[in-house]
Amino acid sequence: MNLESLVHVCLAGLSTGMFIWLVASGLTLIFGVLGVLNFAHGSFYMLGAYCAFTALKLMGGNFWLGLLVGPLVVCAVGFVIERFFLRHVYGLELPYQLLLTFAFVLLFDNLVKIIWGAGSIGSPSVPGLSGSVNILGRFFPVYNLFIIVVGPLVALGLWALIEKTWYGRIIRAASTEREMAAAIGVRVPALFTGVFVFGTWLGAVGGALAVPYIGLLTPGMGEAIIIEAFVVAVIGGLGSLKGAFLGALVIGLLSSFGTRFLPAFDMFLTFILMAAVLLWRPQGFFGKAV
Amino acid sequence: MMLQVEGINTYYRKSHILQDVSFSVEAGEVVALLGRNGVGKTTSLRSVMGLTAPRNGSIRFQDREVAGQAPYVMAKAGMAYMPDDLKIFPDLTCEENLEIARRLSGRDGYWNQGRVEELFPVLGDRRKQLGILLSGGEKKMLGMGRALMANPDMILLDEPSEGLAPLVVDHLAAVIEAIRDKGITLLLADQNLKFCRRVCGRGYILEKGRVVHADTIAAIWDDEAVIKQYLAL
Amino acid sequence: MSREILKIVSLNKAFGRVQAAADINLSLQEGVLTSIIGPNGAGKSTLINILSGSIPPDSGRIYFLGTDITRLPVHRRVKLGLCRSFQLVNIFPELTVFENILLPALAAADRTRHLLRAIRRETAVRAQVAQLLERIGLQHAADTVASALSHGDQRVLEVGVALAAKPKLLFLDEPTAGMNPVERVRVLENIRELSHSKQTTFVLVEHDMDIVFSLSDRVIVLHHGEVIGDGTTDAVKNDPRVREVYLGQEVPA
Amino acid sequence: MGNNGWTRRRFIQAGLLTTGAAALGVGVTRPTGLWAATPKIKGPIKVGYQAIMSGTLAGYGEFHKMGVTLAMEEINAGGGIAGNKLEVEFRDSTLKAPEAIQNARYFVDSWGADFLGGVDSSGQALALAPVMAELDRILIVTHAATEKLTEEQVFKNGIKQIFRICTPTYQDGNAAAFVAKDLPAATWATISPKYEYGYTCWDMFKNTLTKLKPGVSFTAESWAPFGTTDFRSHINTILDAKPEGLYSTEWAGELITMVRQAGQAGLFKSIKHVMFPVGAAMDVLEGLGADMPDNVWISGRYFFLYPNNSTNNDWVQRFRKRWNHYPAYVSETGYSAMFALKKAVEAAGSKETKAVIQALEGMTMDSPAGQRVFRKEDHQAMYDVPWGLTVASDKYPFKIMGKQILVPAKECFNRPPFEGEGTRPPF
Amino acid sequence: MKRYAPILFAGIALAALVLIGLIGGRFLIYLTSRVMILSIFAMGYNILFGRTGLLSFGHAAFYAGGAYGLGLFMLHVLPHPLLGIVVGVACAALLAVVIGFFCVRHTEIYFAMLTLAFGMMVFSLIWNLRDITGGDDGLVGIIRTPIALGPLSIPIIKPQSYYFLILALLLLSVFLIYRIRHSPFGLVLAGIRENEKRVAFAGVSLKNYRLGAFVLSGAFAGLAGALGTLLESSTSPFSAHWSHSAEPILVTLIGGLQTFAGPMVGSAVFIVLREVIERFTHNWMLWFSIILLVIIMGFRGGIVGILSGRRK
Repeated sequence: MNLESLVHVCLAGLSTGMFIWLVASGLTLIFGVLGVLNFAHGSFYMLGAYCAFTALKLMGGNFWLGLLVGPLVVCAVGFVIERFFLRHVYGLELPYQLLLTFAFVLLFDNLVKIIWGAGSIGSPSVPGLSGSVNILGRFFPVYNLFIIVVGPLVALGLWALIEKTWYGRIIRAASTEREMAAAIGVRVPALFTGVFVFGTWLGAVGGALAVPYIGLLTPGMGEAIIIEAFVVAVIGGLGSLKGAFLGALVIGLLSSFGTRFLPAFDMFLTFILMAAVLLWRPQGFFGKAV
Repeated sequence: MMLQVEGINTYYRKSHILQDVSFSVEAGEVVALLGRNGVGKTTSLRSVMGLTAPRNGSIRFQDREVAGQAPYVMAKAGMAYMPDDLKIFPDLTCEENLEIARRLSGRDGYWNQGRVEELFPVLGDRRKQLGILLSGGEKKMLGMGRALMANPDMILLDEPSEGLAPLVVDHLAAVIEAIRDKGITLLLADQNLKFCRRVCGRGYILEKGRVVHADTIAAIWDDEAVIKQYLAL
Repeated sequence: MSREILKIVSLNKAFGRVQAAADINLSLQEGVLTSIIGPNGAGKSTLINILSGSIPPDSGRIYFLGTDITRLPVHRRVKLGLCRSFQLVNIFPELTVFENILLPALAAADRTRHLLRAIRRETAVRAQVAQLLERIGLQHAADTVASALSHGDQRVLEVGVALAAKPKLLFLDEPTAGMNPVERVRVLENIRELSHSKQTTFVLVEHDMDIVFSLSDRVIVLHHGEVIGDGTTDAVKNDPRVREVYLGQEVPA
Repeated sequence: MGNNGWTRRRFIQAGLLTTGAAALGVGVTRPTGLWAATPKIKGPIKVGYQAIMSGTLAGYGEFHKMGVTLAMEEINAGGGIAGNKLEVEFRDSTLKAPEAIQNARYFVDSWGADFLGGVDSSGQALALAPVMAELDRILIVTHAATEKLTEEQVFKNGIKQIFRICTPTYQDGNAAAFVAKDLPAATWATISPKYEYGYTCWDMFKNTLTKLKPGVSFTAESWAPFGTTDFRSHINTILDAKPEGLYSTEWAGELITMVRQAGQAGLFKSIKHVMFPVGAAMDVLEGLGADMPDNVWISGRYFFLYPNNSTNNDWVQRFRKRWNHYPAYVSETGYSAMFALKKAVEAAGSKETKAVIQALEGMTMDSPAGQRVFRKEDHQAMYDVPWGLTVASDKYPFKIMGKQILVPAKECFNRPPFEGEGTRPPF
Repeated sequence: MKRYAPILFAGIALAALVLIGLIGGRFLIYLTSRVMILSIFAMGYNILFGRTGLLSFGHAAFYAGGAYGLGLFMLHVLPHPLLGIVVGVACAALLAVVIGFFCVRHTEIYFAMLTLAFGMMVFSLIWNLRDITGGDDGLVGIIRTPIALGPLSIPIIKPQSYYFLILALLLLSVFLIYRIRHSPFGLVLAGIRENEKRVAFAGVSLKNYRLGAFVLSGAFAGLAGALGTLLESSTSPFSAHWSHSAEPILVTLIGGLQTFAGPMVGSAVFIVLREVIERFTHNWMLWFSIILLVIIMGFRGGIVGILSGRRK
């Protein structure tokens, strides 16, 4: 093993982790505030990718414009789901919520196939971020460096939003004492819709950003990521953004180093980690004690 | 008339909790809803606040029909509510708990951080403490303070005296008088008739979801038959 | 002097900066009806939670009939004969009243491990349950789903569920709150009777001073996690410290 | 509001009950078709075709469909099979064996299929074999590549109802070794799928290359689980080992992702000899476009520019005209499977399973991929697919095969009885 | 009259099942076999889910435990289906003891996530222990040899005769689960669902009884897995995948969560519905998801709940 390998495995792990973080952040936010474990979050990721792709095609191939517009379309989908479906199951038990969001997974997987076709679609390159840079004699894509920067920025932004702003304070209040927040004047249903749509947006942006990284769009691309995002959200502590960020880093680096240095590495290790964390600290790294 | 409730019926899931409940509160009055646990006192307050909408009947607040309005509408219209379990926001500091109520209500007036801390000095000491770390007594004061911060026209208090040592109940009575003197109307649900006698003018007795008796508190206090039959004393 | 049923040695518990139990040393005697009083937050609930096994103490020891139970889980304590009721209604809402009592009764009779035996055939236990239902006055509601009972009846059932485990020592947390006078008298009669027959030793947590002073043989006053008063009802009523922090002028001396 | 909610819910309930009842009614009253199969050719020839139509590989189902549909249209336009119309019904196989088995049983027992085709997953093909024996219908496998299907199920276990029209793992493993032996690379490494297909091909490649060129060594293996979207760590493993050659049986979307990420990491600059046994698949070539590096060895189960004869070129034209696509390899195998059935049924003069098996065994047929012969022993179709080096072309918006090497199937496909050293290439 | 309705329905259902076995076409027999196997899986699962109130996301692991237990036993030890089933059930139960030991420490979402993690570990193990499990190809060629009982030999190679073995085991399962439900043990499980704190204060060890429910439901999952493997003559790692764990949940909610017949009715509806949808359209997922949405938004008591007039 040499230094260049170590650095590159590290970089690979960081970029993987930041991707999972982008998806897990929305999942965690929605769980933390609304208390809903949203299976369909992977679908938002997939829809984000496809919508950004279409927006890009319609608007002359500008990646950034696609990134801007695509996820907004997905937000409309998120709005409809929250407003007309999820809202009616908040009071119900966990299985009903899971089943409802699971139904949307099936629905969107199939809709994507109908709208965009069953085959995979190659991704466009990103102007300005398409090359690779030489780091210690080995090449690393600029785009991945960009993601490694974007991830922490998103984390910082979310932290500032929750901890430092007026809306953050309302969100913190409403996430713990829903009724009392309503009784002091918070429009809780509207707030929840807003948070859900925002979480949807985060997932969709994750998807839009993932396309140049994975290199193609496929129907069903959300299913692999949702399990990883679940794992990250769980080991970080369900509902804790700080924990999800750390969890994503751990999972990213674990899979990167595991793949490189433990030939038998598999998701087996990931799930052992998840089980161990649950047994040792069910509240995860940063979750509140249960 | 500050609040007029007429013939409301409220359900929780399939149970018919409130059956044709009517009561009214004049501006500046302190009125008590009396009765044992589970007779519908809390649900009455929740119905007024909009947390559990009545299926029918009328609720008029400052001469506006408000039955079925969302709680946030009630809050902005000048109604404040302190639940029996207080529901202090655990992730917010004492100060933030107060401030958020003031800002959300959008109402200015006599009550502000300083005046509330004057009334409950302990809240000043705990200003930066997270809600989750407060003791039971501190939470109760914060709950009252938070209701005041909205500068409401009327406050609904659920079980204000519950769990307080007899000594502290004395203090609470004084606080409620002070609040009333600042022009706020109060409706409280309580089981402690002794306490109610000190602060309330009138009272309604509930039993099995119905109002079974209404009179001045003084009259109720003297009516042993009513107390024996309906009140847990 | 009767047998010592529970012994608490330098028990401590803190939640953050709040000291909920501060070096508590107590000894409870069999058959002595004891009440614990004190303002909210004095540590009454914490003490019951620690003694019944819901939360572990930070330090200290608890002995039940001479056995160290400090680290025993809840169900093992119940098996030894130490049980409790709850302040809020804490029953099985979707089971019938009969089943609510049957479950702890079966557990007390060690019959719950039977996988394939029909519950109909547990005649001995069923007879006991019917007896208990009659005793607490709920025999008419045996087949009613518990959540459909009135609040007062649910409170009565709550006490019945606790009694069904046939405890030697039973903590009752505000047993009569929310009951109407008829129910209240029935439950208090039961408590008094069982206590006198020495089947069960009761420890009450109560706010209602009338009940406390009419029923108790011994009263313990807690404040900020400390025992500040302990003795017969009269002794406690006249304790200046107790009057200062808790009773005020409310209770005539 | 409360009232509205009630009526709406009632409305939905009523609606679902009606639809459900109607749907069930149709399901029950449809003929089960147990008696549909008759010894003589009568009525339409029915083929039940299953392929993956959901999830990340759903594109392959579409490719299958295009080829099969085109064949059906052409056969029916040309008078059908021995005068009978060809009917095809498609079903989603997913990747789960029980689904494939239910599909097969539906096709035969309920819909009345005379023949079956399709199947992408090796595991499904293996699980289907005994079912085909029980149902006694011919299944022509058009994509699943495991050699166990033909060697064990057909040859050893004697399940004669299975035929395979596509190339098996030999083409991906053994044939690659024949090409690799002439390359100036003495050390090889692999990034391959972490499942049987990947393991098998790499083993074949290693064994055959070692025999052909003693002294080569294999320095690194990195196995990527199904659904991998991030190959960067695998690529680092390979770069650290510094092999002269890279062999990878990644396929479909995962190959696209891997090639992209390998290109970004500069892998193709440091490793000169790269072989992708399924790199000539159209979805990969089109998906990568200019991102597919030049001078990489690719092959597949069919490549649309080989053989360069009129049969193939005309077919590609017709296919383009019909679908506005270049034919993927499963489009060709699906298409040819229909024509194989046509030829066999017409030769047998019957659609009875036993007779058609006899007709198929040893049958030679012309197909877009060239001449195919169904080997009698294991029912494997023998035909040649070239290996070639990628090169850009003015005519196509993707890379095609430039320099081509043909390793004849006869030389690299294992031979019966499939056991012992002598049965494995080089013979 | 209303009291006898369930008995009447059960009688009709049993008669229908026997009739299908006697005169049904091969596909109908196969499909009904699958319905019965899924019923066993779901009914066993419901001991944990409906009765005890624990949502497991890893029950496919026990299905696979039964499947691979039977498969390996039949392939390598003794080709005796009945013994194979016993071995499969034992494997599943053993696996459930080990996994359950860890999982029953938590409840609700933590329990669900823990079972998901262990289930996926089993999936991963099956996928990777190629030499034993055949990797992703799975175990194939598990033939339904005749059941040898002393001098008696019962052939089950024909789908029809195997159908009656499944039916017999389904009836046995229904009987056992019914008895468990109405036993003191079953009452404790219901108590755990309703109020686990109270159960502890009745002197019952929560962990032990949760584990008991877990192992029982795991054993039934193993029975389903063993029967499924014999039906398909093969098994694959997907039998342990989390998406397979979702099936009994789906089926139970469709049929009715806290009803006895719910899982069976749900299984029939699930399999028949999917088969029917597939005959109309290749977009079965779309239509199935729409039906699911309708059930969740409007039919929450499940089919049995609606039929028996209970609403949630």
